[in-house]
Amino acid sequence: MENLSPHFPALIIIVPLIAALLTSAAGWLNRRLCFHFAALGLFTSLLVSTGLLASVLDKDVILYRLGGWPAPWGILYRIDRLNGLVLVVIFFIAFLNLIANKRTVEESFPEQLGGFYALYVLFVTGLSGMVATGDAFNLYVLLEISSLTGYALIGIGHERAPLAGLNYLFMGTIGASLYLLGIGFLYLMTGSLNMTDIASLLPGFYGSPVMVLAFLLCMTGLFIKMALFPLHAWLPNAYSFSPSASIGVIAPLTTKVMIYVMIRMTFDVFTPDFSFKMMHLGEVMVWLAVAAIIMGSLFALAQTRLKRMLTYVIIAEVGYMVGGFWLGNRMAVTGAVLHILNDAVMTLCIFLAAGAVVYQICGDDFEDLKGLFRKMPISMAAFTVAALSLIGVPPTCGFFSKWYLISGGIAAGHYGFVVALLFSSLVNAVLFFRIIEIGYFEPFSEGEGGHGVHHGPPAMEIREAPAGMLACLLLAAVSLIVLGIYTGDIVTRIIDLAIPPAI
Amino acid sequence: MRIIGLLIVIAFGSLLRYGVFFFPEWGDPASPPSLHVSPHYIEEAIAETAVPNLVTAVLADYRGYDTMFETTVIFAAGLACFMLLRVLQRQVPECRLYRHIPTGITLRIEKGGKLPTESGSFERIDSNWVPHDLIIKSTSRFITPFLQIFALYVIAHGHHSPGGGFQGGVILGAAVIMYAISYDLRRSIQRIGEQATAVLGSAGVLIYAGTGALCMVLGAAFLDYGALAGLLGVDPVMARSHGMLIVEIGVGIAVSAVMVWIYYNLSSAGRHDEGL
Amino acid sequence: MNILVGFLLVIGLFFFTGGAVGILRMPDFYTRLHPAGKLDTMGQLMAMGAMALYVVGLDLSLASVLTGLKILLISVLVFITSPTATHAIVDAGVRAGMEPWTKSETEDFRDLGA
Amino acid sequence: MGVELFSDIASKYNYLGVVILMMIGLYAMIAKNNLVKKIIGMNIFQTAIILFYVSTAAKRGATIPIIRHGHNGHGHEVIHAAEYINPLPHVLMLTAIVVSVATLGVALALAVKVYHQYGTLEEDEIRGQLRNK
Repeated sequence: MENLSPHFPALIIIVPLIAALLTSAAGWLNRRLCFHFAALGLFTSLLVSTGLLASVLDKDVILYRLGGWPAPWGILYRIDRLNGLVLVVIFFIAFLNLIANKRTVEESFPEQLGGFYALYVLFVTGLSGMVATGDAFNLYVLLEISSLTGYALIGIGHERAPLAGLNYLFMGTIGASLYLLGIGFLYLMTGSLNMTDIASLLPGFYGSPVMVLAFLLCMTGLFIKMALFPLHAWLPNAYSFSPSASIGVIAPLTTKVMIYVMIRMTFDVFTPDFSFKMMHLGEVMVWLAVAAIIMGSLFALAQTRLKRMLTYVIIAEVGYMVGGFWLGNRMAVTGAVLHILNDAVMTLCIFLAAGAVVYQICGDDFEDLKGLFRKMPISMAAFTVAALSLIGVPPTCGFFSKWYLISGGIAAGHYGFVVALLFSSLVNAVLFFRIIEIGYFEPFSEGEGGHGVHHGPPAMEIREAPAGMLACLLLAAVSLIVLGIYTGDIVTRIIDLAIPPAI
Repeated sequence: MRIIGLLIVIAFGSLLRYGVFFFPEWGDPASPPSLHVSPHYIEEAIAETAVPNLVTAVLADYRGYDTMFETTVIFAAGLACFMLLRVLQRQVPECRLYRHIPTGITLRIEKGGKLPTESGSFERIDSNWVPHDLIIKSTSRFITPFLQIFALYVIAHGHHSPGGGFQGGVILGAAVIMYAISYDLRRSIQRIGEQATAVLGSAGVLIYAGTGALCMVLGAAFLDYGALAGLLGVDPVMARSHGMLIVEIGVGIAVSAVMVWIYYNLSSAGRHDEGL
Repeated sequence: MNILVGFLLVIGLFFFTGGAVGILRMPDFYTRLHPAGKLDTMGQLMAMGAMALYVVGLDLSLASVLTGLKILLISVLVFITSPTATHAIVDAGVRAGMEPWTKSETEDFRDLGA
Repeated sequence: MGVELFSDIASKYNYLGVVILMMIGLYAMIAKNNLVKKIIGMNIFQTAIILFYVSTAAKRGATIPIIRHGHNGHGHEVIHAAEYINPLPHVLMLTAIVVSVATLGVALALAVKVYHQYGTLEEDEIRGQLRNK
């Protein structure tokens, strides 16, 4: 362990990569090993990333030269406090969701276990690599790994999943290509691909329209990938038709990692000076975010199916983070970063709960949820905790990030954003109390086939989700409250130090 | 949709056109990409890695980490096609078709009928008219050995001439795909099974990642082939060259196997019964 | 020598252009394969010949003659594979049940249009 | 202005080609109805970006980046950066080509699945079928 610790930044990516390869091979040779390889790989990475976060708290920034080459020539990994934190969250969520969905995966893909787990772990590898890398082009390659595996994980679902997956692929490819083109513009002007190196060369090009274009292209690409409001059209279908096991990792992580990448690009590549002061984009972006929040909430109100409603909640949440970030004052940026963390765990918890419900009753229409509190008390309790957190009720972590965002909005004098946030909290309250009310007060619909389309198990057989799923769900719910309690520590010890002093 | 599309495209195009005004001239030796990072590669690569093909040197060494994930992307695509398309539930077809090779007559055997054994005189076919195409078969029989030799040459000679693992791997995969096209898919799968392609695909990437991890175990950074000097018995610069050869071989294996795997799944929509 | 090389390149490009136009203008699948198969083969022969001549013309030595021969070998390969590939595609088209185009059909079509 | 524009076009026509290719690809992706045509548009778009990168590598008076006479490890003569074109964009684009091939594979796999599900690849027909359900 001692002599490996300098290699931690590489290990967090290499371990899951090798685990994915072994998983895939095991799918052909000994199928029982697949899950163990995948779980072991993700768990090791979770431990390593925790160790990395601990050491980065002392050392500020850890640099790792891949291939032993110095910065502008080779590829550099750059771990600071911020992405150390994001890495821990990624592996925590991926590991938890993997354990929770062991049984659903085994039932849906009995013959293709190796393939599914390998795609899953590769997806996580791509995301974590994007977060850790310090090279703009390497980020593109890893982005494509996580996107390709993501398209596949979504496309294997039922009903309209292949079509939704194909549309996601079109949008995702446009997004990734625009990002690549933006990097190409940067390369053409600076001749470098290393993020820090570009940032140090950039002041010479502050006036150049090519830089502005590069910035716009990169950002548009990332906005497509993170489903910011006018570019969100691919998300609801893609997310609501995919299998629970894949959505449990895709929904919490994809959009948040993209937002982190946006933060990384603006801070480390384009420098805060350029992105905030010279681009005059802040106002536009915040208004876009406001639109995202309001439209996401309104669309969510119109849905009658649980998973589909949640996808629109995600769109609104993306608006929170983008808006908070582009407000550009310290408070709001802190809120945005904190919300990446919180929202990832909240989304995990709520999708795990939804997954448990769907697994047990084979449907997610609001009609099907009647009387569920009596049948599945623990899952629904966890669901309620996640819902409270999404609404922003104090002991849970959702409250704190929202509080930072709102005070940031007030400090910036941007009341539109504040109003949008409050409106969205209100809508979330309506949404979730409606579900809780259906689940708690309405009697269970006993008529078998009363909902003819779903051939779920008869009413009496519905009971609590399997133990593994339940344990993970509870862990996620508890971590929501724990995150809420330790918010102060996270902000003062990590986030405050991670945001550049220019803001 | 058309008009909206046209508007978006025109806006996008004119934005880019505007940006082009401020680009450095094409082919300008004084433009930033030619001055900032690349001179180091051009001037030092041969001293540092002993590989005269600079593209290979940068690909497999300076930016070898990118290339590892590039191979992983291909592997992920193979996995994705497999997961999306493969139909593993075997259904027994309504009827089976056989061809009596000496006469060329097609036999149709309904469910329950006695099936002939596949041998020199009977072969199973999928649709009721699979041509016995002399032209394609003889051409592919003529070309395949050249293709395979050429593929190995391209993989192995990537240090000194254009080429490398990806190109060679694709050519090698194409040889197998050509075999599948000129005969049929089932015969190709008998020679190189699905399991073999899948396992070889992951093994190829594993060779790459394993080489990197070995360097790490030996105390250097990940993918720092210089650390292999002791194992290979050469000086660190030469070790880099040899390390690149090892990973190129891994890339070649992975790419060729995955190309064949993707072809198997795509051409038969995952049922693995019908060739072209 | 350079004039010859340029002349061959231009002729090659002419064939390529003809091929591209033919693919766009021909009425159906089978007739489209005709320019695609033939003109591209001819065009690449011209282009490869030009390149081989150029290499040999740079300096007349054994190495450059070998390089020129290698380039011509590509032409040989294409001459073997391109007709086969076209044949295979036509074969696939016939098997997929595509009807060949006949002239009367379009006349009917024109009548309808007018 | 006219002369400036002309000299701009004359010295950067490669980038203009890239822009035109990108517009074609993007238009096909947005406006075409057939899913396979969209996939082709996607490929054109990606190819345009590859062309863009590769043309950043060009250098007047330079040759391909393979060092001559360098077989025994250390070059005999001093190597000047101006003699060889920039290898880096070629490396990057090798990666991008591989990525675009992989994306194409996955896109085709999804299209095959969609075709099996709906019996058509025309988007409006698929949408019609979905609405009728």
